[in-house]
Amino acid sequence: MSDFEPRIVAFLCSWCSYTGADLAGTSRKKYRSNIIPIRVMCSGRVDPEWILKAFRDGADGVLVCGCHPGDCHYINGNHKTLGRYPVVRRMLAQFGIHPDRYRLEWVSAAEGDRYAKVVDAMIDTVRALGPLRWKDRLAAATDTLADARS
Amino acid sequence: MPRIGVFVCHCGSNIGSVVHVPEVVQFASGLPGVVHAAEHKYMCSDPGQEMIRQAIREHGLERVVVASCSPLMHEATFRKTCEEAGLNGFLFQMANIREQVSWVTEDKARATKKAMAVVQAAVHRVVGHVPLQVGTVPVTPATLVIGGGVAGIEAALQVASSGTRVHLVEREPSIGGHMARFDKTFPTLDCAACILTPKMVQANTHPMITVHAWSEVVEVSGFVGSFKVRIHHKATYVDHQKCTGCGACLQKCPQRKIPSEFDYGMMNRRAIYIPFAQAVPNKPIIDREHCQWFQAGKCRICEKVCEAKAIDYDQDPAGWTEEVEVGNIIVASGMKVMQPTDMKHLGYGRLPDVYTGIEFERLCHASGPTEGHIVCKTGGVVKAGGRPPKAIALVHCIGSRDQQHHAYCSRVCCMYALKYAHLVKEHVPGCEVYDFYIDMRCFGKGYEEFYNRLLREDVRFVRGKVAEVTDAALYPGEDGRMVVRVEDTLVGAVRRIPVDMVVLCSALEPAEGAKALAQTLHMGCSSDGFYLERHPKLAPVSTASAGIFVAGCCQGPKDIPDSVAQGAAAAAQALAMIMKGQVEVEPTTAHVIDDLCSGCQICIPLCPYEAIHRDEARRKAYVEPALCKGCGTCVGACPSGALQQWGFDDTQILAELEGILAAR
Amino acid sequence: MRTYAYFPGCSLKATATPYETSLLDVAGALDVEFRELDDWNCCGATAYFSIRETLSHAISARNLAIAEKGGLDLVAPCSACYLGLSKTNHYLQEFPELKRRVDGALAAGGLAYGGSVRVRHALEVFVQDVGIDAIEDRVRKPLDDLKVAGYAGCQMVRPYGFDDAEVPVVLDRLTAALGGTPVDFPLASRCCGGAQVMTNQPVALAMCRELLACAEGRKADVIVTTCPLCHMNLDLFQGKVNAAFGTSFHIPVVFFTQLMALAFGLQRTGIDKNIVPASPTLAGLMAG
Amino acid sequence: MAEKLRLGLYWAASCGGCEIAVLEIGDRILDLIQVADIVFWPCVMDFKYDDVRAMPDGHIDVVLFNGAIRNSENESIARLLRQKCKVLVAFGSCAVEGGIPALANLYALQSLMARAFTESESTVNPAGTVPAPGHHVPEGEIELPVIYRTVRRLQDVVPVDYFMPGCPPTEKQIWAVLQAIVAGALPPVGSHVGCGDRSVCDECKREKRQVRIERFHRPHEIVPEEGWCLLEQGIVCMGSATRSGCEARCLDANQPCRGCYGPAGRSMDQGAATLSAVGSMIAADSIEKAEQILRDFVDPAGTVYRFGMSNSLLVRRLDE
Repeated sequence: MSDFEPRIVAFLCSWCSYTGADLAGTSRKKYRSNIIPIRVMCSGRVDPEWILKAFRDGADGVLVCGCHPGDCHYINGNHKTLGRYPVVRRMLAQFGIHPDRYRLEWVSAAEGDRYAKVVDAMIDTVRALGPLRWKDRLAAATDTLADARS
Repeated sequence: MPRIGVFVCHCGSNIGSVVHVPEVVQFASGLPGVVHAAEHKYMCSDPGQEMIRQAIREHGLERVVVASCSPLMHEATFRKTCEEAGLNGFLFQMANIREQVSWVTEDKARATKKAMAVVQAAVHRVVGHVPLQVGTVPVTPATLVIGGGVAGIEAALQVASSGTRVHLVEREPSIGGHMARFDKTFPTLDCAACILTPKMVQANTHPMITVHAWSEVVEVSGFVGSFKVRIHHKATYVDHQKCTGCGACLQKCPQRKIPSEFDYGMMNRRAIYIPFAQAVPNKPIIDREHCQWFQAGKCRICEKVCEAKAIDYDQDPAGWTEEVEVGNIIVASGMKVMQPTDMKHLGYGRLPDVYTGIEFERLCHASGPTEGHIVCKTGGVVKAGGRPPKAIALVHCIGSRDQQHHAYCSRVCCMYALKYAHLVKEHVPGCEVYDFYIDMRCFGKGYEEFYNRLLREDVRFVRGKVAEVTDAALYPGEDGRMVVRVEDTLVGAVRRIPVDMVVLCSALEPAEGAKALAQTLHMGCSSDGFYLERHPKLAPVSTASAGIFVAGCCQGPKDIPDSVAQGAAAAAQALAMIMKGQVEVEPTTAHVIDDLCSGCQICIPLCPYEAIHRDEARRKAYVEPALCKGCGTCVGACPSGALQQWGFDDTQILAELEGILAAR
Repeated sequence: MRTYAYFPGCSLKATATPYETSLLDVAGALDVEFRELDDWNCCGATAYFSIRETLSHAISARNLAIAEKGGLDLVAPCSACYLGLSKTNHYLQEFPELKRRVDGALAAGGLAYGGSVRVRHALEVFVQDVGIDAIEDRVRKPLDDLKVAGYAGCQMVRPYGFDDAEVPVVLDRLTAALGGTPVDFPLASRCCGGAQVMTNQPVALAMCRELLACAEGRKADVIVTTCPLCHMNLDLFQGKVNAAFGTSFHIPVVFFTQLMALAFGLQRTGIDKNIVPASPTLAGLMAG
Repeated sequence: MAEKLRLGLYWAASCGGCEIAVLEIGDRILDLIQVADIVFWPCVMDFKYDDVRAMPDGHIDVVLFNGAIRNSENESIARLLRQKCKVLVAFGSCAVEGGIPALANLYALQSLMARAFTESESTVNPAGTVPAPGHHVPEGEIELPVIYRTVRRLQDVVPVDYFMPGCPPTEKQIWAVLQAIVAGALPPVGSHVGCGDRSVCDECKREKRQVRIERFHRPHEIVPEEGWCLLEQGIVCMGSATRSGCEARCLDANQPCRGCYGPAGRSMDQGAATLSAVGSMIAADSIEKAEQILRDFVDPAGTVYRFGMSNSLLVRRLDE
């Protein structure tokens, strides 16, 4: 499994975390390339549907980053994000998806270094968990008439 | 499928040396909908932009993707490029392959692969883009300045000098801030009061400036161009319209022993008081907690002696609130000096004659507790006539450059320590001055020269971080004194240096209530709690919140010249907006799809701006575009997808997600 | 009856036997039971941790693993033991790689440690669990006029301690409860020199000298300590300090449990086993 | 007189409630058979599969198919009926979105079998006998359908023309849809019928006070205040994320909406939509606080996919 390259989708709030991720770039912090960001204005915009969709359609991990609680550009948009987080994680576990495949991290605009570390740690975690391959495995766990006849 | 053009930038070698751009261009040209793909050395340059404009015209492009730097950098640039070629700027999407690809990825092949995924995501997303119109709102020609320190005063004066209305709000009874407490200023050693007092008076008497002292901003609503600000005026119990500032009441008040906030408790004030002689406004207030009339129901002496009949015990103790409307806001709320009480090894609060830098400032000040004489305490009390110290320790970096406290440098301590060294040498003949430093940081104009001057003034500079200030004497000469234990890193030995007074140059921290104010203003703080500027180099006094500017120490520790410069810079930005008369607002607001909304009202309490309300007749939610700031939190929460956000529609984000997951 | 697992450590079975006797007597008087840990081993002391990391944590973890079976808080009266056990507890939580190695070592001995043991100092248990009021109630012979320098030492308060690391106050509160007078002792958490007394004696003696000078300067009748090593350095080597520096200190040094035993009016205080004889005030209390 | 309409009704993996719901139309069934022949309804009348097999393709005008696809028999009859009918209606929550049977997707088939046939408290089965697809008995070979590991929707095995959700659909809606069928007034193929386009909140009479949720309760734990939104009282109600059409009957009975009509509006996943709304409403400013409040929200997957597991984005549990 050592050559497994996880595919991670990151939803970053524009004001803190996307800016922090940009700062990681400006400061030339190196992190691994397995993560592709999607910019939203606030982590509160991140709909849990997107997270499930990402897992179903091939993501091995989903990272959501927002401003630290109290620092939200929109006052408390991230409070809504953190309110959804624990229950979504618990539900993922019920579906057999390791909750660590979905992480919520606070990254401020000043924390480029932290963003790089968060990303690398996330990649390590997901790499250790192995590929999710949801669609393939779902297809494999779905019986059809042909299976029944054979 | 709309006709899409993709433009990939090399950014000199910034992208091109890591990401194999031609490969990305080739990949992009094979994506569905892409009818044209091209590269350029510098896409943001005039020729680069011209290339895009031409391609839009020649290929009839209906959507544009530019893969280059961060959208936070050049989204506006390329939107404009599109507009110039007749394409709505929102039919454009930016793929960030610099900050989040080439600069952060070591391996070139991986970087190229990631760049392709990012481009693919943008191409998928842009298909679903719809034209949007940037709106404009008029700007109310008035500015709110929060904080009446030197930065705020400067900002207020500059804005007002154009004939624009300024509301200057100060929570203390007087404007002046920390600088009003200073004796001398480094490196010129000019008298702080002599240069500040005229500015304070000028601000107070300026016809376009309303000074709201003893007041706080409690609520800010609205948005850039027209903020509605609620200013809470604390009760003064003195009618400042009638008060002539004669001072008779101050003399007669029988409550004499109230520790003065202005002098950090080292002097006393009365229950009716002005904080210091040059205070502006120079009108007293009554401290209800300590006033005999309020506490014991007798006295009313101040009322008797007031010829102007200005004393008003019947003022509402809750104070009163007024609302003003302004077009923009300058935050100059300053800092506070760290109290080193939890650094017990340094003896602050435990041993006598250990002071913070700002307390020592008052000790040097002619109107301070010792009338400007640098003397030890007498019977535990700071007062004139005490014994002069034979040796003083100036200890740098208390809480600054210290992982246990603040990682940052407080920027002013080296210089004010040098100033103190000079003042001690000047005021206390024969007194030894030990200056314990880690590094001397004398970066400003004339600062290094000042340091050189002090090197010749017989100050003992010891390079080392002080381990302990103790009263445990061990050797002769230590009895009854304090001993500074330090590793002298230049000598390479641990030293015990007996002194009689210790000045802890403690860190500058975000002001009390800085966080709450940030929340009131909906602006961000960096991890150390100072307000976050929009760009550390190129937008140092703007913030992420349109129409809100920062100046002075609330943005980070700085000295007087820098604070004044920022105050003036913020004023220039505020004025530019007011002179133009209008500002643009992003159209990426939330909106309700009427047919899908059931009026479940889950969204309504989620909006911090109260932009959503329920249309009772139609039993549906309605988003007021002028109030919506476009966070999309309500959209994320809407359980039926009836709320959507322009520019961040579910379909657009999901297309972007599909683009990412389709890659490889 | 409060019950704890008890880790005596080597010193209490050898050089500091009066500490153990007084500790157990005082515990009895306060209705506290210390159940000695079955088959315990040396905590590794301080130095071993810097030399063989895995091994030192493994032997320390062995004690914790044994204690975990009993499910009780583990009380260590010696500050070095307290520090060593606490350190292992923290390190195993913080460093998964170390924990993996230590787990391997424990498994080889048929043991496992889940990380649930709370390591407590004996002083902490008396003052926090039993409580100052209960201690005060048990006093039969108040330590009237006895001026006590409360010397917490470094290992009990840093970095995992329960008292302020720079200005410890618990010993002073205990002294006051016993009827004595705590003196201002600014060096309360300064190092005594520790094991340097064996390897680099001049350094250790200089450090002891500072402590003794400070106590004498503050007119203390007695220094009270929480650690066998501090006790040994200040008591046993007091003469050597005098010889080395030409001083003439004669300050008795006692364990806090000995002071408690004295104030409780218990028979065995063990103070007579000290090298430095009791000062007049202390001797008076012992006689009375 | 034009030829009478030919109707078929079938139940796959379901409880039978949908059949009863059809009978709820009462006497009006007599009006129905004036204009329609029921050519296949095994629950009510004696039909054989071979009767259907003998019909020409497209013979039946409309089939109301209820129940999820749980085993090979369900699937093969779904395929057969698809072939023999012109219009196939997924009737009731199980056919539309998996329904209660699809909660089994949270478990592995072996554990379900073990629970059902050996472990359950009311079972006496010392031999550990479990059903097997083929079995030899003295009379010859008997065959049972093969039970599938994953419960699916009707539309997962055959193309479906209309979706009529509800557990069960209400009598009023059934009659309205039957009338539309008879009148030939069905909406475009692919539509949902017998339901609304908004969410249950649209029909719910309870008032909102726009408060945040401080703690959760299960319905049996508290007596909710009359007239006040149950979700705001901390009872997980899926009304806001659930398609309307039921007239909020459960809410009228002081019970929260369990979501049987499936996702509302543009939502792709009813469960995620519910969690997003509910999570946004809790009074927490830290993850710890949120965890503490959400602790009492038990069994999230089983709650928010009570009826919609097969219709969800993830469909089932897959152990890593």
